[in-house]
Amino acid sequence: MNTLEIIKPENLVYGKPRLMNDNPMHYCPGCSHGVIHKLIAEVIEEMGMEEQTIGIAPVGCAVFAYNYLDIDWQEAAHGRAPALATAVKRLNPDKMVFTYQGDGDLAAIGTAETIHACNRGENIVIVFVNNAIYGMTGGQMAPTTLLGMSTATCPHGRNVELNGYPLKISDLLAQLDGTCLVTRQAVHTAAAVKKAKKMLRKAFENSMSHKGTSIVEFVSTCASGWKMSPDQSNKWMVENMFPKYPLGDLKDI
Amino acid sequence: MAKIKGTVVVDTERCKGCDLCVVACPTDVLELAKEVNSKGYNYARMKNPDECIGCANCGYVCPDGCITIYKVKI
Amino acid sequence: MKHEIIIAGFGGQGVLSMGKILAYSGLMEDKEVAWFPSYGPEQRGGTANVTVILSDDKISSPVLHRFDIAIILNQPSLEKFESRVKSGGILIYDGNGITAPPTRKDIRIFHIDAMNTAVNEGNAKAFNMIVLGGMLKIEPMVTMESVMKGLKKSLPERHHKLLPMNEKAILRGMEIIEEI
Amino acid sequence: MEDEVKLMKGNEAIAHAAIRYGADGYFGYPITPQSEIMETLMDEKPWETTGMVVLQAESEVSAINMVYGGAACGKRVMTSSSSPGISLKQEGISYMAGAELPALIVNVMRGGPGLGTIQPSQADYFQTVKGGGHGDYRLITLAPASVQEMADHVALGFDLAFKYNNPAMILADGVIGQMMEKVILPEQKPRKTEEEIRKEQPWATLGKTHGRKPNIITSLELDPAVMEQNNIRFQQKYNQIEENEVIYEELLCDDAEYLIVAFGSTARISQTTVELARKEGIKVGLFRPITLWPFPKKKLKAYSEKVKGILTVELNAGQMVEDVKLAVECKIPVNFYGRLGGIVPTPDEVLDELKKLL
Repeated sequence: MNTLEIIKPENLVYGKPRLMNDNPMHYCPGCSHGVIHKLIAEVIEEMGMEEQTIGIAPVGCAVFAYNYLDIDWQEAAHGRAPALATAVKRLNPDKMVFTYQGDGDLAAIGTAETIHACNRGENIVIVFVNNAIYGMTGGQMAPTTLLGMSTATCPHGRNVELNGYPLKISDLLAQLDGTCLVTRQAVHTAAAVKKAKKMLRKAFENSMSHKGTSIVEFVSTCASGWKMSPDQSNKWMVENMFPKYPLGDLKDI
Repeated sequence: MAKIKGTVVVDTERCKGCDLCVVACPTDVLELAKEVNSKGYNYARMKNPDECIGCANCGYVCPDGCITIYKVKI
Repeated sequence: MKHEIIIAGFGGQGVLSMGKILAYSGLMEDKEVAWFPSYGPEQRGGTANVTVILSDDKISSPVLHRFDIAIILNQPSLEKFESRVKSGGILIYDGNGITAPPTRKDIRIFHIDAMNTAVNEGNAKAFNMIVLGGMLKIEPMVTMESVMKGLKKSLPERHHKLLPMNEKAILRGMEIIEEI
Repeated sequence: MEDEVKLMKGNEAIAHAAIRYGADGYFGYPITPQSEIMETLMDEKPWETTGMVVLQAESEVSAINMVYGGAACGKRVMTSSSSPGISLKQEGISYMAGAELPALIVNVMRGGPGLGTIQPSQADYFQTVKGGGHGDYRLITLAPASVQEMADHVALGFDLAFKYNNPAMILADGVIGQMMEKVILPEQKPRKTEEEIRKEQPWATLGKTHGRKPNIITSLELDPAVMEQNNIRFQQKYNQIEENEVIYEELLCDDAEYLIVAFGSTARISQTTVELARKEGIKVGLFRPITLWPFPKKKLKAYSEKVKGILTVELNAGQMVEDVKLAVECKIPVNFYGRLGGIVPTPDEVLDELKKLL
């Protein structure tokens, strides 16, 4: 049996989700954003919610997320996505609403919006991509940058006296009564991707059953910002990011 | 005994040659081509098509959604 | 007919609510009314004042320099507003806390011993209604019926049981006001 | 009884009018002298009657971005604040102008700069009509001068915002917000249904229905050629608004030799000044811009042929006076009188100033 004989619709195992369109993504090669976008598309598709979903895009690398998934989107000002999502969900309680935010957007400039949306228990999903660096603006320090890790604005490595500590914001959000699910996932292996998708689905289901705020943090890579190959980035992430940001559920009620 | 045979189709124009699929493949099916696509990326392709078991690991980790996987039981 | 009134005293004396009841009373008689308070961070203590205008015609400025009637409930307010009563106008004050009584000769000055009366009769909270009653005695710009209707409008439902007590206080004020 | 005459503060009138307009949401943060707006809404509990959402946000920044989110769904949403809070909201206002979103923002001005004072001021005129946030945009600006207008401008503001897909602001001050006057509230209108919104605001992000392209609400466009076209489109829209939506009021202007130009609370004060002046035989009229942007420049230019001079009265150091001068193209003397820092002038004071001009 040759290759051409296998390529038939009935033999399909896996492909680009239908909700992800053909627009070429502006992300760098190997960027974790692409996989996370796919997972969101798959979950929305599988839940049959594509006509009921409103996504809120951040400022940062994912600013153009709205160009890649064929759902309705709003583009927020930097850090304000949870405020937008709050209004969208409260005004439309039957819609499925999520924000997609990076570490700068969610854990620096938008900390207040993030914490208060979670504390109010807004019935939204917050997808949090933590790659410990600012990608869009050219690799500056993020609130989640590891100690000793060098970036454009901490070229000698993050230093506690100068920059304080990496912010484990998901741990903080797990303390809030308004959150029902806080989980930390990654997408560096096929197994990790499958597990992450399961938790993402749970998060979206929580939002529809009005259980409170669900946060899915993706510990991610930034090959360009970290100045490594995508594969090296994954290895570096396992060795350096995971000890500080261990994968697993911080809260699941 | 039934054998599983798979194959992958790479959208070579969409591919950015990040190599993550190559690393993820358990049976060493994929490689990056010497040739480049119109954007200048060395795209992924099958070097050992016969080894593919259709596990889709390459597809799962592909950030750009450019891999489609098929499989059959023979 | 138009009445331009300033009510001034300490915060917590019921200055603003006295003005509010007067404004509501005017509303009951289909008059044009404006109620413009001084507002500030202090809810109690400090000085508070409110301008109330009742008029048969449309009211232009809610901010005024001169008044037909000044109701003065503390010394700082007396100092601020005595000179701003129109010639031939009325100044009513409660002597409690007034160290230097008003001196103008071109206006009518009335004294009302409202605070002492309220306290002696065990009803300190109705102090402002006693003062209001005094003013209505001198210048009956609205009927007692309208005042009671206005009072009912301006009080939350749960306080409506206090209406008879307030009415009593207004009538008491009418008795005790005296011209100097 | 729907048309019952009520007595209430300007701030309370805004709240009641919003409910009766069929507004979908209010998002705010307390600040003096406008806190009664949210307090009244919370007390009225419109979520139990009309379904209107009322939410106290964690900051003005968050509140305006909630408004952005709601507006992007095609909903009738609003916020209110006072000067320092409005400064914080400028980010969201600029984004809404850029994304062409309709919304109503209320500014009950207080004296600045900085934390300033809580007393009345009109010092945010420049901020409101000349920019405020970044970028070339305009904010439809209404200046109510009575409690009745506070109520009426809610509907007017929403209607204009939705007509042009542009944020609109009610620019009031502590006098208008805090004073009580008679008001007749509008009749209760139903809130728009989702079907109506989908029809009237086809751009609304309410979920991508089958067959249509995704709706994307954004102010971002990295291609300068496209961004220039966007800006040109905005400017055309602004020109249309300037052409069609100017509102003003004239009092005793027909035979006037002099004009007082004032808006909001100072217009009310100046109204008494005009009455006092007329008693003294001074032929003065009051011209009150109700829309501060679009500014009634054509009408004022026409007056420059008829009157000898203009006195602009404001609670600031001279802001609208610049627009008056531009409007009359310096053909007649334009003078200014203002008080600062929360001091409100009395009609007599303005009369003295007027007499200096004669």
